[in-house]
Amino acid sequence: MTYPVALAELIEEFQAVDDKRERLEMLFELADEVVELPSEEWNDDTRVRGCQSEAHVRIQVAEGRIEFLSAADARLVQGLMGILTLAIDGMAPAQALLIPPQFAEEMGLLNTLTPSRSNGFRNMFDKVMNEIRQSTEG
Amino acid sequence: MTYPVALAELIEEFQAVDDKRERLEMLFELADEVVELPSEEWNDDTRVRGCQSEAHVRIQVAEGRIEFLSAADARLVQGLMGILTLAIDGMAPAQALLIPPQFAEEMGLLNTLTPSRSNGFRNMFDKVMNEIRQSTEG
Amino acid sequence: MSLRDEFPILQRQVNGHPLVYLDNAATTQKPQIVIDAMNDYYSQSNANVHRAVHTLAGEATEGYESCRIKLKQRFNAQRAIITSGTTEAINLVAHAWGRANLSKGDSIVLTEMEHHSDIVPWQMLAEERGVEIRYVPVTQHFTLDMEAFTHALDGAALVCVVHTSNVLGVRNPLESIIEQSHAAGAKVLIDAAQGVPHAQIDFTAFGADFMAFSAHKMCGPTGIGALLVQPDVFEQMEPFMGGGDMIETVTIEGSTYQTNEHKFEAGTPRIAEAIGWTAALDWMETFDISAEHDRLIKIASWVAKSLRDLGMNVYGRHEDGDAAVVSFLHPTINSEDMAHLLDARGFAVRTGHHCAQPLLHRLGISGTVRASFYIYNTREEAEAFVSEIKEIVERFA
Amino acid sequence: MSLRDEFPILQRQVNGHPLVYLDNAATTQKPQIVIDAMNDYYSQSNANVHRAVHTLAGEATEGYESCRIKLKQRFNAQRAIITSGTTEAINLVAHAWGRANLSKGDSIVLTEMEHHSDIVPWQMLAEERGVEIRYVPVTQHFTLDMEAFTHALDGAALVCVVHTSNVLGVRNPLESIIEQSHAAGAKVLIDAAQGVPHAQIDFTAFGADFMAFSAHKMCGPTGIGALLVQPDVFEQMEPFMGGGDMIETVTIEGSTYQTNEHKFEAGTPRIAEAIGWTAALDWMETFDISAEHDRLIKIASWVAKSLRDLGMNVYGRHEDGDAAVVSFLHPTINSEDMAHLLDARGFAVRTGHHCAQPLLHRLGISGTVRASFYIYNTREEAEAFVSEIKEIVERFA
Ligand SMILES: Cc1ncc(COP(=O)(O)O)c(C=O)c1O
Ligand SMILES: Cc1ncc(COP(=O)(O)O)c(C=O)c1O
Repeated sequence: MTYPVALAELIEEFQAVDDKRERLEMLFELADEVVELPSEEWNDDTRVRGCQSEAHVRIQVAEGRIEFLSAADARLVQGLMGILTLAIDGMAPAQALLIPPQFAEEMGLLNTLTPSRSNGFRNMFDKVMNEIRQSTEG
Repeated sequence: MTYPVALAELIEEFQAVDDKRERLEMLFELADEVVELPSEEWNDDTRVRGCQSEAHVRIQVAEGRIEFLSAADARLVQGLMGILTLAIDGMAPAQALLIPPQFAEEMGLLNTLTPSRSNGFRNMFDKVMNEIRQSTEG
Repeated sequence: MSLRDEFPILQRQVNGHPLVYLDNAATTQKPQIVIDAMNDYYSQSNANVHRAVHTLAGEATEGYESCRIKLKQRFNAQRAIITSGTTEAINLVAHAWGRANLSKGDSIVLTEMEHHSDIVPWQMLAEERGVEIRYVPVTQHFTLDMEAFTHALDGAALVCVVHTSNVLGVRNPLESIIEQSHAAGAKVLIDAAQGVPHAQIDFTAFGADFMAFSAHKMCGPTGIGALLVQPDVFEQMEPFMGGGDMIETVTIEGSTYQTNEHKFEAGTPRIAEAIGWTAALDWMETFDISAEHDRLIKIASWVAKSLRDLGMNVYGRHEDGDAAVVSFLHPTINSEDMAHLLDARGFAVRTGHHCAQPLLHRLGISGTVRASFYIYNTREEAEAFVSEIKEIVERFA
Repeated sequence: MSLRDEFPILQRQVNGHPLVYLDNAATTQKPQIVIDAMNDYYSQSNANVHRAVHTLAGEATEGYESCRIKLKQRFNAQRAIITSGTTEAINLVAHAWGRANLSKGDSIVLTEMEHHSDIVPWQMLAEERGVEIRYVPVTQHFTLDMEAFTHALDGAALVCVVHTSNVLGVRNPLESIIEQSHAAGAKVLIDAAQGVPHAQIDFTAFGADFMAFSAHKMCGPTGIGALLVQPDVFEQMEPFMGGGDMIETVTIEGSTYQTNEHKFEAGTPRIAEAIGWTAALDWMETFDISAEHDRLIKIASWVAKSLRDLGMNVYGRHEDGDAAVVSFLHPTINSEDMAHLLDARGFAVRTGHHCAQPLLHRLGISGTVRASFYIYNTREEAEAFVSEIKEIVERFA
């Protein structure tokens, strides 16, 4: 299994950095990549469970391409969403479904983050992948 | 506070012995000193609480002298009763009440014995002293 | 390094003699690796778990939750609730499942072979809710009366049975008990406190609904144990104790609860203990538990025969599959005296009712002397034990 | 050797920086002497307690029971039940005393300042038994509304109140609460989880009926805590969990119970933990806790002021007698981001609702960042903490 180019590059960049503060700053910057989910859509359907603070995601597929909308309270979570945006936004669903969930670990992010945060990330990833799967089935 | 002569001698004898097996054998021999409480009198009134096995004691005072009757399942407990018999049987109540409870510790018996056993011994000692006290008040 | 060398306490002298620890059914000893794991936690990673961001809290949470993952793996279970031990695990079932699912008219099947921890919680529930308790008798062969069991099962809602008796070492015919109980529509709780230390049980294949056990009887620390639960029954459980992280939200109007195991783990959990237990579970995979079990039951069976030859009454049958527990009484030497004489020579055995008074009542006795063997015990220790008893009998009978 | 040197974890680096541990309200660190005590137990004396004759069991029993003796001495209490922590202690009161003494028509007074562990058990009891719960509000000065308290007391059977808030650090006016409650005929339970680490309380003079606390918040191990009970109220308590040594006799007809604390300590107890806690309690007598407390509240009050100067909202008043807990929020920096940035430089703080959702609801927020100080924290650490926050604010606000 291989990563999409954007993601592969990010993984390398993160791996090159040892300092947690630096990695956090890189992550915060990636928050800018997020395609914002409007606050009217922050509801139970879009909520990611297991996060310490509010986090919402929604997938829509238009013309065979994924649109990934997301929003969160914490900049750190927005950063994680930014990574996922870079990875899957605009991609074909079938291709996105091939992305292995381990990339956050490979980026050293699951060491930076705590288990509860990592679970939150894993829940977000699973929710996104589930919605993509449903969209291809529906 | 000083111990009655018989008890003081016993304390010395036990203190001279290091080996637990030997001390147990000495204790077992002291079981012979017990003035047996008849089994008809093994009841809740005479029972010593907190012992692993059955143990019963009764005090009667005749002509100003203590008579100490006792009985137990375990030879070890009988031995403890034997020591108490040597210490108080035939003694005047007022004098018996002066005996400090620490003698079993000084004999090295509370090291030989376990806390539950020591509690049992302490309960026996307290029960006996209580009955002596009551007999002098009654 | 031999397995014995891994246990620091086994190097100890007791009353001037090398310790021969034969009180394993009460609690087992801990290898250095388990002691070290807790040490390391307290020296390096101590923090409160869950809902925290800092590094230590992350390490502590990972350590705590890895115990759950390990339990699920080893026992092939989908739900593993961490408790303070077997006793709390069974009380948890009585409260969280029993009070939510049983009421007047229902009945629970227990056996006379149960430990108090699998009797008293049910008696309390019975008294509170008017539930009926039926006791399966023990035969003179030290086994459950299976005809009576079948009879007792009629209309029962729950069957609670000990995997292996802590007094007799007898392993019950659990496969048949579980199958019959389920056929009759009853749930099954297994008290595996003495089973789990001697066998690797596949909880899902085994098929029981609940299984309770303690870490301290399998080389783990005190203060921790587990309840395994099948997923469908898990959904039928209401919260037991309240507070701490078992909630989703708390308002003054009321609270909502977590939906996973945390729902039943109120308050700061047993973090160091979970880390120690994980080390013990890992360590137990370094040897073949079933081979050890075979070796031990052979030793126990030889000890039982030797003691009978010395005139003892021995309670148990010591067949393959049973645990290496030898309960005995001498016709004239008081059991407490016996235990003290043994202790004087370094042998640790237990006396008394072993928290199984109904069983002893059935056997017509009030206590036994019990020698129980575990993986670090050797044939030589068993031989020394039998000779010591021989000497005691010759001298004190 | 300085006090800090006694704590191995304080020598640790986190993310390349020396650890500055400011999560003490969640759990405290352990001095080497406490770790060693548990080590020694497992390496030299490990055995199950009570009803046993052999030497190790004697040592283990003495170790376990010495914890109770120590608790009774330190807190001048006549009854000390050993539990798994504050949460279990409060649940024990709800079950053992609450269910036996409260019923429909009775009411319990709680406060909005309570930890979930002192809310949820009562909500469960209320739901089961139709008992009413009244909540005393918290004022904008972060204190209990004492007028509302007096009002709520009317006809109440039980008052449950936190000694010191784990979010605000505010110590409640307990003397007046206890006096008024008793005058109104209500029993009083004090949740002293945050009180006991900072003060030596004389339970008998204090006059509360129940007091609950945890070892892990006062340099002791995880998995253990205590409930102190006045003797008259102790007699009103029915058993909670069943099994193990809490019984006097068990027959298939029913059971009778012990009359001392063992009645509430079902199953193999927390032996190693009790030994570790005893060591911690002994160790706490090597310094002047009230002087330490004064030093810490001065630090906290300085931190609170400095954070306000940096534009933070700070929740609490930090007066003498309060605990050294500083809860704060930045107007724009998310608290989780703040905690991660702090962790990157070695500072351990906690974020979230701190298991006190009703209090946060009253404050109109959903969480805070909380820095909590303990005996090994220094003025220098506090200064480094404030500078780090300053840098974060400058860079990320
Ligand atoms: C005020 C208060 N009460 C109760 C508790 C619960 O203590 P534990 O989790 O040790 O049971 C805590 C600890 O978080 C607390 O701060
Ligand atoms: C068969 C059985 N059940 C239950 C228990 C209770 O275990 P714990 O005391 O660890 O809760 C024991 C241990 O004595 C046991 O042997």
